[in-house]
Amino acid sequence: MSKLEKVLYGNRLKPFLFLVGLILMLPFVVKSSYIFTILILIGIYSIVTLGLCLLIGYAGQISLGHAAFFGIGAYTSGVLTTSFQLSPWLALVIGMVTTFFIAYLIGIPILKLKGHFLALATLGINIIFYILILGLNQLTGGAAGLIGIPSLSLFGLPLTDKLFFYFFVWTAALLVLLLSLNIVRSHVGRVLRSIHDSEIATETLGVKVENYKVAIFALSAAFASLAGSMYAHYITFVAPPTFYITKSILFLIMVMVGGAGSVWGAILGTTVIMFLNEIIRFVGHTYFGISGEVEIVVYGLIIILIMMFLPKGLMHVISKPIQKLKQKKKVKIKSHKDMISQKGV
Amino acid sequence: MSKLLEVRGLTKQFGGVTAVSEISFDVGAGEIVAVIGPNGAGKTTLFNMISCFLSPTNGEAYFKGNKLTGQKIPQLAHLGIARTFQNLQIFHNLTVLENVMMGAHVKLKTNVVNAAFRLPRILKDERIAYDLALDAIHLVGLEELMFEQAGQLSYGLQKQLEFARAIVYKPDFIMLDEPMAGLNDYETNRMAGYIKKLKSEGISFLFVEHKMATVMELADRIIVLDFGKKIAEGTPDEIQQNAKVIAAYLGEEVV
Amino acid sequence: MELLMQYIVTGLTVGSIYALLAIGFVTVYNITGILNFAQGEFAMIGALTCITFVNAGLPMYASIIFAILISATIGLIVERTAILHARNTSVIILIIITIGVSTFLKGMGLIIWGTNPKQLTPLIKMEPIHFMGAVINPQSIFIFIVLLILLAVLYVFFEKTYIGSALRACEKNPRAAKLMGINPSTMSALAFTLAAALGAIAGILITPITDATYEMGFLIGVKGFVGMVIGGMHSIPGAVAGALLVGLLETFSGGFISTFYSDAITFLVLILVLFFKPNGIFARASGERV
Amino acid sequence: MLKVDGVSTHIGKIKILHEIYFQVEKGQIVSIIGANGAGKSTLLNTLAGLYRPTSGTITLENDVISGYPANKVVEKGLSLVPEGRQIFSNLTVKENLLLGMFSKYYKEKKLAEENLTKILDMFPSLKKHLKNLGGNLSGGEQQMLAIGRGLMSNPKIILLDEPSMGLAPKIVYEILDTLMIIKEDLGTMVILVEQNVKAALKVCDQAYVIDQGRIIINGTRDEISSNPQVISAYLGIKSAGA
Amino acid sequence: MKKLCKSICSFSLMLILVIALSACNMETSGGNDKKDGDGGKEVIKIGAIFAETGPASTLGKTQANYVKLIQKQLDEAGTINGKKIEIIMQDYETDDTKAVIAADKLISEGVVAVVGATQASTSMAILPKISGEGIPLMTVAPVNPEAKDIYQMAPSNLTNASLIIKFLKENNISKVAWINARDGFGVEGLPSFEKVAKENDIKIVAHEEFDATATDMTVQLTNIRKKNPEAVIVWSRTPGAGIVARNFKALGFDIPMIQSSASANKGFLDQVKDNNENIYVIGSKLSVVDQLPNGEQKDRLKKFREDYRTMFNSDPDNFTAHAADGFHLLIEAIKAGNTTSEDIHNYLKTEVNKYSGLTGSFELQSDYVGPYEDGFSVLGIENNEWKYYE
Repeated sequence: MSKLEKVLYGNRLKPFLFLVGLILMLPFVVKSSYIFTILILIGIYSIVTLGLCLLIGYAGQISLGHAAFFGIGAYTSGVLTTSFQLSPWLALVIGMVTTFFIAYLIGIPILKLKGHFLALATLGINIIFYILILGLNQLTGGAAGLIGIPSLSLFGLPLTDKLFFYFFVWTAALLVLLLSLNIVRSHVGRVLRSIHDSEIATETLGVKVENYKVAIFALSAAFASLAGSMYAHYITFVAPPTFYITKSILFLIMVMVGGAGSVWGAILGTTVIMFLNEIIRFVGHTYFGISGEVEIVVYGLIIILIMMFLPKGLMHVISKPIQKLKQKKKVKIKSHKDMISQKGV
Repeated sequence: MSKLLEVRGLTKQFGGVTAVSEISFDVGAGEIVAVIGPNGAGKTTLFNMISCFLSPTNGEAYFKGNKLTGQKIPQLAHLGIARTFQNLQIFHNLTVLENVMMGAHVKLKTNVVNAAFRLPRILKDERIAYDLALDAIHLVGLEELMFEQAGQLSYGLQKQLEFARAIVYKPDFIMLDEPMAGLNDYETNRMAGYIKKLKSEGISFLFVEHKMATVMELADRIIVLDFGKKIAEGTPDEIQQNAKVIAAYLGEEVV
Repeated sequence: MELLMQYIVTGLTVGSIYALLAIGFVTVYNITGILNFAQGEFAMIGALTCITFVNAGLPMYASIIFAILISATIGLIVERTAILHARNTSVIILIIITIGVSTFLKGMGLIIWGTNPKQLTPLIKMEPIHFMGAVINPQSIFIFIVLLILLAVLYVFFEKTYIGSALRACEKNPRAAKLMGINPSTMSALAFTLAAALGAIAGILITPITDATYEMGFLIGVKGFVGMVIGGMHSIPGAVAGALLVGLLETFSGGFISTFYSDAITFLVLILVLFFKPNGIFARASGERV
Repeated sequence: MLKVDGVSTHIGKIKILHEIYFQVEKGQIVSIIGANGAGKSTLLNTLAGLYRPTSGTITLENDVISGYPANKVVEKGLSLVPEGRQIFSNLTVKENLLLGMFSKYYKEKKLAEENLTKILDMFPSLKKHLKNLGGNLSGGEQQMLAIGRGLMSNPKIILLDEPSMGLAPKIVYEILDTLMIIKEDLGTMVILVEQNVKAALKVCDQAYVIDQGRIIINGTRDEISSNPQVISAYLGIKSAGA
Repeated sequence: MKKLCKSICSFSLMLILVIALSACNMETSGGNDKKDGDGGKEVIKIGAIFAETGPASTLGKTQANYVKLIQKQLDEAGTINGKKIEIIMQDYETDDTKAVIAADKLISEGVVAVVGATQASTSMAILPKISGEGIPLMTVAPVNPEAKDIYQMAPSNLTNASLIIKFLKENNISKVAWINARDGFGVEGLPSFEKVAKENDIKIVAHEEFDATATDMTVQLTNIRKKNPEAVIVWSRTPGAGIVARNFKALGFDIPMIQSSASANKGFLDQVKDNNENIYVIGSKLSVVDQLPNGEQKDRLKKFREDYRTMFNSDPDNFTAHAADGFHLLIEAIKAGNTTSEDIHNYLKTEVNKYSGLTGSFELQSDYVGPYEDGFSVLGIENNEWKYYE
């Protein structure tokens, strides 16, 4: 990391290493396969929410249709590996590339829309996709779902083992995080945030705003597709309801609860929502003897409360005390500033 | 003096109302031209048409012989035209430094792909943007505030920031929409100083302004609009003597 | 011919269901600028409370009135608690809040009424009418008539009454409205109350055809929403026309192309409309001067 | 009378108004002069309750009105005609006018009719457009409508933010004439914010010059008109050039 | 005020997170303990995965209820061979992903067998996880006949199809139209029926689908009418099933309509109230207990219904019965001294011979999946009640 980068964006190594450490450590603490499944799903969903976070938090564009891209990945992998006996790895890459181009083509007209209209158009895309996978039942298995998707194997090591899959998923998630961080911590990240603040001013500075919006949309779709492929190989079964609007909304909620303003928020939000679901279930069943219905109510209530009182998400709450710590260090930085206000740091 | 900007018969109608009517003028290289006129006279509309934010009902504008009318907005920056806005358009959630670095966009080759994989090009671009931005920040004297969020700055400082962002990539021609509005005398003088300094480096300006003293001091030529029409054009001295201008701009005496 | 007639009749029936939902959407959107994803849930609450009252032995008309009042109260409570706080935040946060409200209300519906579909006997009991070879359900005619009446009443309310003009003023220019002494927050509460009442009416009317379940709201809500966008977000007649169009589009594409893909076709049309005529196909140029 | 006592206003974190003191006596037109961005509009908006002052009080005839939201301030008798007119373009002229007395309409319907007649007498050009949409009026008529709407609630004081913006000189003077009528016939206090300084100084009794959110000069019309600083800064390029 | 709310909000969230972590740890360790000491422990756990909420809850709700009932019965009965049986119920909210999580949770809890899931597609989704651990899965939905390692409590679609064929033949019908909901339940029926119909020379002249949440199926029925079938077969859950029936009546069809077993419940009866001649469903005999000839089957079903009625004040349906059969079979196995998954597998595969369940008799070692058709029959409706034909 160059000095200049440190000056511009602060340190990223520490939180990244913290996360890596956490991921490496967890298998020693957690033994339950139930928790592993949740951790694996958090990894998979994080890949989607990271892309979505770039789109929503940085570029300021809403999407209620990412479950469709998630689904394209899952079904490409599923269909290519079952009906055409392709290597899962190849299918995964084909899925990503296809999704990228589909999203790019869709994005060109759709990202001209703003706010509610964009939300509705992406929602429409999700519904169209849903109907297509139901309708093309020769290929996709229709409503009955697609069974017998093979598990992944890496260098002869079958990833059916939860531990291996856990590491595999999180390696992928960390790579996606790294890519996202690279984007965010570069001129592109600045461009995206500028688009969020003022599209007009950004255009005036010579930025082809449309291209950036579409590129990020397509990229986030490709991430979703990657996650979809992993999902298909992990569960080894896919059925259309998994890719309905409810899932898109779930992704959106994860991003917003974590805090769309930071890529770390995406991972945090995904983790919190996944565990929240389980906790409501667990605490509700064990201590209050309540059943499924109440879960939905509590879930809805929590979403409303978080959006009302913490519209910037949980990341904002967490980063505040950290920032306060940094204030103390500010004196140090001040002297640093003098140094870097000259050229050639 | 060679012509940099040529405006030919620009007209804009909204519904049935003509906001700007048949306006033509030139801006030469290294020249400062001011557009004045009462509120609602069509100055901003004219500005927006030249900078391609509005497409004119009639007429066109040329820059260095290239037709501007019908171009996409981002293209203008690549041609060497920068502009500021009447109601500030800074990026509130970016720091001052990042705001100014955004101005260097046309000099950079960063795109989503090479950024994602952090190719060496990126670090080079960051360096270029940073160095250019520092020059601009030094010019307007915002060094102390480099790492503050732009949204936290006072209005006057935001105005300076927007100016700095516009000049980062050394455009040939800068359009300023009321650059002095809301500035105090000290700030106004400083801003005038920056403009003069850049003029000495051969950059041309077209600006809209209400503060007459500044206009008279800075402008080589003044164009006066009233009700969408150009009612006068000339040097500051000529304009001050022009009876039509006095009537339109100052209002007739109340009987 | 016979088929064509049947498609038209069915299309209008389905369309008027969507239209009833769309009216509520437009009311809230026009006054507050919020797209209320929970609109369908008000239909659910209206329908199920009405059924509960009927089953408890109340007369039909009283049940309907109570159900509408209860839904309106819930609408008001939702606005005062969840929406009021967040009125000035971004579109995306408002979208998520209304989604949260929708989830919450759906859950409450599930707790109170369970999962089984519930029936409501129609107000008018009649045999299906045969008309030019098509079969018309009398309830569809009833829905259509109520739709027209509602259109007329809302037209008079918004265009001819004083409070209606205040609501329209609030929509166009909330700042200036505030300067007139109009409290936009009160108007927003009014809008939600009204929309919830309209939703309840919609729910009660369609239940004899579709039956009521706790999750009946979502899909018809989305379709009503689509109708509203296709027809134009700013006018109630436009939204109703759009919703009827969506109904017809569904049945005709179902009849002539494939019932599998009729929903997909509807949404494809929606995206095309958004792209080419983002203000809706029935939007007229407003008489505004710049 | 209206008394402004040490009012400061922040927008975001930025302090726009710095401890403003001034007052308007009964039957006065007070003019506030200043460059773009000096804080004039912020001052009017603070008075009208659109911004909440961070310190200081505003008193209208023994009634503290600071701290109330705009819709309450109107009820207390202060009416603001905003910059750019802000009429309801989708409503008819009559609806526009009637909305002006929203807070009292249901209590005093009769008064509403009376006021309507009174306003229409004052602005005869609106009479023939009664059923037209506000958005279809000419700029001058829209301004008349905006003022008329502001007067519908029988305010004790009316605030006008740049009524001459974008209007031909002839119409500007018509509007200024109306202000004299408002002052004399209705006895309403007026605060006028105007770019056209010369015109503003013709009608006002008292004027304040505001710069950087502070009142830097105040005085009667004649004092201000002859103040050399004001002359050089606001009263024309002749003196600036000279 | 706002600040307070904010801090309360963030504080409670933090609290939840802490609880979460501790809860997870608790479960982790707890799960392990029990797994280790499986044989010697006092508690035997059986898992249940039902759609208590979500669209499939019309089927899953009573199944979830039944878990409470059987747990109560087990508690009252005391221990079996000195062991207490505990049923762990998971609601998967009609979401396959949640079902998989639930499956993993049950595995972690150390269950010896699992009953579920409500839907066929979900059963397929959880099958690899559960059978991978060697745990028997008793599905309550008619799954794909090719599925292995799964015990099916519901009659297979082939069984259902042959019941329909029998009915059609009795009524001399050879041309039928098929309409189904576009969801996991709806689309499963047709392939089996097509197969059996072909063997019996019955022609399917029309096939239509509708969205599971659609509000009007008139268009589909109009399309069907063009083809002049002699009967219409509907494969859908309620409320869709009821709406089709009503549209069918409104359009004035005068041919029989045969609905799937998903319609054999009170909800459907209410939906088609007063206008229901010519409507038939494939129903479990449970729905017509009172009309059955006296005998052991009648007693069994009657007891089941009464138990359910006393506890929930409503009637169980055949889906409840499928779940009950699943639990009963497992309890039988445990009573026979089998306390591990492997033993239960062996027991089910080798010992269960002509077991008389609530929905028919089972013979799990044969290739035939699901109960025989003796628990089912095509039911008509009379006086708004199910009518049993002998």
